[in-house]
Amino acid sequence: MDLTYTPQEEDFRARLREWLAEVLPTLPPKPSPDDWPARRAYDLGWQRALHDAGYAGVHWDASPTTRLIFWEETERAGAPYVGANFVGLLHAGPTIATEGTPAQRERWLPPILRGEEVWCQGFSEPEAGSDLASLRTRARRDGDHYVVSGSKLWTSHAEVADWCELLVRTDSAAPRHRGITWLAMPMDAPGVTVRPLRTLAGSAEFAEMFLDEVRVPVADRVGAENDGWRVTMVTLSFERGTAFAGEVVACRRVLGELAREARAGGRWDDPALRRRLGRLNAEFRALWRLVQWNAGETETAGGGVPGVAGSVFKLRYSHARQELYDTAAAVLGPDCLDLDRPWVLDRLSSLSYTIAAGTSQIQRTIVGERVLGLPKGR
Amino acid sequence: MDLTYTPQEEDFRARLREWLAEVLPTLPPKPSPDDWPARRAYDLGWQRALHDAGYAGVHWDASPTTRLIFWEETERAGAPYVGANFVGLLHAGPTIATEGTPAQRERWLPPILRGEEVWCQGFSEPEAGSDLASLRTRARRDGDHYVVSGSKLWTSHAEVADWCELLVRTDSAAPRHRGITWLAMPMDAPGVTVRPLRTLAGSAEFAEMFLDEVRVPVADRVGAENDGWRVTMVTLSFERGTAFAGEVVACRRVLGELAREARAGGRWDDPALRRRLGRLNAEFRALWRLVQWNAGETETAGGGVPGVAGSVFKLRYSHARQELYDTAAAVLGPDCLDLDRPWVLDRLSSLSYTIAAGTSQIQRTIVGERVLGLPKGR
Amino acid sequence: MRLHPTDDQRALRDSLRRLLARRFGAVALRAAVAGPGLDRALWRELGAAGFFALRLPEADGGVGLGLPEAVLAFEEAGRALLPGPLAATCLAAGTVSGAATGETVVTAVDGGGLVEWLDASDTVLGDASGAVPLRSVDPLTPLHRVPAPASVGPPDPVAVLLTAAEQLGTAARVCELAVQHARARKQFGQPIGAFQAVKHLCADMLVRTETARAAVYAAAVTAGPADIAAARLLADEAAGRGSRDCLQVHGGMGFTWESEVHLHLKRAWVRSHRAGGVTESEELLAADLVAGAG
Amino acid sequence: MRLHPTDDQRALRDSLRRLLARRFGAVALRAAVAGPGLDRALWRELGAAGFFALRLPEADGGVGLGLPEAVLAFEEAGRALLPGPLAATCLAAGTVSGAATGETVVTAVDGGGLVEWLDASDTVLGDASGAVPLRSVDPLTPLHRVPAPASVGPPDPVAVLLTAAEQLGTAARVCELAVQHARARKQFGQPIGAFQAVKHLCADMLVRTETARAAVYAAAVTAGPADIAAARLLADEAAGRGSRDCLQVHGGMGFTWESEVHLHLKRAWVRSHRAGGVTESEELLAADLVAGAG
Repeated sequence: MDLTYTPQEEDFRARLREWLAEVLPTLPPKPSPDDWPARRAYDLGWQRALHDAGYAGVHWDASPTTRLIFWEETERAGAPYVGANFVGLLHAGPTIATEGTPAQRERWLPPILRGEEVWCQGFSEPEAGSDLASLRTRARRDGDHYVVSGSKLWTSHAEVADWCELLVRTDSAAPRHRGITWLAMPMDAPGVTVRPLRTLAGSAEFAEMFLDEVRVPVADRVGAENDGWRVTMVTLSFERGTAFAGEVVACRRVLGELAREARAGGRWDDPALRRRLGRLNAEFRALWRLVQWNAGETETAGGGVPGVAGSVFKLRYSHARQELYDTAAAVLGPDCLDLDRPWVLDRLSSLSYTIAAGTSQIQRTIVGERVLGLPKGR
Repeated sequence: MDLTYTPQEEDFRARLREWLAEVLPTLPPKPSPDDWPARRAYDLGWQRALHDAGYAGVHWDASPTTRLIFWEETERAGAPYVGANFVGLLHAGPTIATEGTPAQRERWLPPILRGEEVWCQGFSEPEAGSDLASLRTRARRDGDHYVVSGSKLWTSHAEVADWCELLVRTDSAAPRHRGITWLAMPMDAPGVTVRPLRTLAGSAEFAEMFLDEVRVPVADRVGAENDGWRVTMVTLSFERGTAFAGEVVACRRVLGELAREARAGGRWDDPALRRRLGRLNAEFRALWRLVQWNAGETETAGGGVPGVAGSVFKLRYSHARQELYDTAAAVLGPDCLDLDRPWVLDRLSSLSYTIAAGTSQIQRTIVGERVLGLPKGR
Repeated sequence: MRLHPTDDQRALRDSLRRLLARRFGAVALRAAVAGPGLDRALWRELGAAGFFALRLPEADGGVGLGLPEAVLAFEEAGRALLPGPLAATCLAAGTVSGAATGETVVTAVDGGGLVEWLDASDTVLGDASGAVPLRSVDPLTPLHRVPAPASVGPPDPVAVLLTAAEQLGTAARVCELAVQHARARKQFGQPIGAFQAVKHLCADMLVRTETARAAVYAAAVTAGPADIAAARLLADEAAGRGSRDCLQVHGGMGFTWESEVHLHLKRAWVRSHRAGGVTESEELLAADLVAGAG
Repeated sequence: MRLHPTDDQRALRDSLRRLLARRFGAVALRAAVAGPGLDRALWRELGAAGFFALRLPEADGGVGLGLPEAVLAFEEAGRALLPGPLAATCLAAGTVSGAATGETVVTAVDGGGLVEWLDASDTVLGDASGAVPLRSVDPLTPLHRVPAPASVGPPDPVAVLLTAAEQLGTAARVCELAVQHARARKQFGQPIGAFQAVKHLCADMLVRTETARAAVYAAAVTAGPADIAAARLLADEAAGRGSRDCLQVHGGMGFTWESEVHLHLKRAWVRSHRAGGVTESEELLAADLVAGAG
């Protein structure tokens, strides 16, 4: 059991911290949430800055502990979020890096790292949510192209994306997980229609995407035809272990703010509320330790259950984050009904945590079957 | 919506209350929990007293509201529990009354009502708990007898019972629910061995029962051969609606005692504990209303979901009762580790509420499928 | 003794449900979300149907019924997500002219300092001076806040009970919505309601709803403060947790702005802050346990 | 940075697990329940294995290791339901003669006024005058209560952490027991662990256990009071709720006196009252949030 960092890691942290202190004050003001082109430019600009300072590849090349330090320090310093770079940096990029041909890697990876191209994810469909493998978007071969038709849902940043990592069905006779193929689709291809999808929080982070006979070159397929499920799964849990480090740091900051707000507002005298905040302190301290644990997990499995990282963390964290913002509502009292007060919108957003990227129900089944070895139901 | 009682019901309540006030002081002292013969005598004596005063048949003949009044008043007055008469009065008796021949009714019912014979239930088996229909105790025909072998579990009052309502498998080739038969077995028959089963609460309320070639006359079969599952189900939910009335009254009394103990001990100043007690007050008030609702449910279904009574009540009540005794532990502080303090043993016993007579998991499936009409899993 | 609604009470409930389905169904609900504002024609129609005057004696032009009927009406309003200061107007029938008929819309300053639908109301009870608008979490409940609300006494128990009835309506409705979705939506080759994880969520929603129903209806009969406080706690829980579970059952589908589910959750949040909030009810019920015990 | 136990630490844990399996396995556990009393031979054997002297410097005859090793040892003790005043004796190694070697059994008066294993101990720390025996809910932990315990300061953080480690052991063990039973027990034609209702109970047990594990191990490294308080809360929850869920998974089988499950629940209850109880930890962690914030 060791919580010390190596001199190299401490050096990385010090240099990163120093650089952040220099660069952050020079950033342009944050764009309005509704100004999509400005947001794209802002997010890409930040990635470019990271790239030029030598931090672009931290997610792909560095050790988990270094990545953890990266997330921790950028969050602490209040640096911009990964934003529009999310899919490129944390999903499509690693997939291409692992499964792509040399030509594909050369074509797509540098623009992601340099902050030049935005990717979005075309996985979910109206009838394929938790059961992603039931996806129906079809692609038929026509010479050296695939012709793709169907619809996708919950595609974030679709309005400003250059590329879409797309899962399509290329063999409808094969078993569900077999006939799926991974394609890189240019978002400006004829036949692609994007419609913003407003969420219950009132924002339009997501979109629906309709595909009508969209032509995608066979050369832009990553991995073999009908092997897309495996190609995707290789990286679907990429970064699960440490990518939440920043969020946990952010939650702990919110928790401190809540306690100070409670003291200022007089509710601190209510022992029930105080103890609830104390419990949340325990909760997020533990989650932070779980992030650290997971960073060490990539090496040989030690104590505890191996492979436990992603789903265990997500189950606990989703619930903790919802409880954090419910507690915020208790601190705010009737003001929790005012969207202009802090944390109120976050409370609405936090409702998706037990659903997005695998519902808590699905996660429990994963933990039960893959970690604990319990049998599948008939 | 009407919470008034008819003049007849009020009259019943008044006469019962008057009679209880007269008779309870004349009862002998309660026997020790470990003295089985004395407990049998005590319980049968109380049933005899009820019989002689005209209250023996209240569970079989009276309206649900009258039964509710009966449970409410006997609990309020601190009358003895149904105890050893439970299976006879509330399960085997009603089954025989509904499904038995005239000769069987004449043979078995009067001794139950008069407090002369004790019945126990031989349903559960080591391998047949939640899945009762998988029971394996076999019975083969031999002339005008069945010859029964197998073992039963969780048989309460087996040590002092005269008769056992026994479910046996008479056709092992038939579908699970078909080849089951209901027999009345005399407990003194050769081949019956009873072994007390100590529970985690340290008591021996229950027993295991081993049956080795026990001969039961075919004449003592209730219902047709292989029709035992239906025979049993007819009355398995008997009294679910109102039999808990007394327990809810008891829980509300405990809650008042807890509040007074908290005031005496200084813990009342803790708002968290106080509000927890306030919530339990709401909970048991609502459960009392649910009992009243269920008493009215036997008439034509009105608002709400019909048939909702048994499982809904049991799910909520089991949880509420466990929360009641957990709250008692919070009131007691470290004294909750002392078995000689009130409520501590009750806390241990309450742990079985989410398991016995159908786990909460099974109840939720029943509510989901039979009340809400959700489909069965594959 | 029969806690179930009588035939007459069910007839009243059914006719109101029909009126609301016709006048405030799925399309009208969406339109109201898109363009907020109180539908005065609907308000008058409700007045004509006796919604606001249920408890007013017939001699005063009312319907001459009691709390049980009012509770059933408010349960329907909650189910339908009917917007407007319903409880305040209902309580003002008989004292504020035109409230009973739906001509006058009445709102009130709540003990916590919030005022619902201030701009759309004709009359406001209580001192709303200096009220500032909030950006309300519920798109169908405009809110103002009074900076320093006058200290008021305990909330009117009838207002508490009518709010509980609305919460009951939400609880029942979200249970229905969850069950409908769980039956229709297929994943992994079967309706998701066939999976125990979903089935049991739905079962727990029903248990909370039916327990709350018994508590609310009984409180309508007895009108006792402790019964009303209990009804409030149970109904608040059934509405709040029910809406969340309904959202969980709906998965991504429930997160769209077009879905009805989040509107129930947000309304349930608004209602849970009315009339002293849940803490006041918990304390009342705690005090009730030791009342008379010296 | 690697929070996992090192190879050396795992070797220490494994050897202690083997010792306890050999000397305090299922048969010995049942015998201890039937005839309570402290096994002094086992106590000395633990002493010889270094259990009580892990943290004592080698110069003082100890093993010269740290809190992490002590935490792993106490996790194993918790797993095995090892009886006796383990933490008190461990803390007394170095000050009470014979404690380190297991010759002397040391107990202590807890802040709440309870004393474990008073009659079986050679030395009692604190003022136990007037102590009266309770009928302990845990058959393997005899308890006395001191009528008016002297007001003591905050509990020793190390005692809190070692208790948390024992709770972690219980949490891990009951999760294992539940999974074993869910795999083996068949109902409705399949192992009950194939039903989501059971599977998800088990998954939640694992989540609580592994989160608590991260908190306990980290607290062993930092020894910070807030980290220790957090470890305590998480481990208490994992042990208490885990034991109950394990009981639920076992159904009737877990309710027999012969089952190991209820012994874990009862021991978890005893431990949760040690060293100030959970409220003290919650308050410490609440204060920590505003510390230094003025």
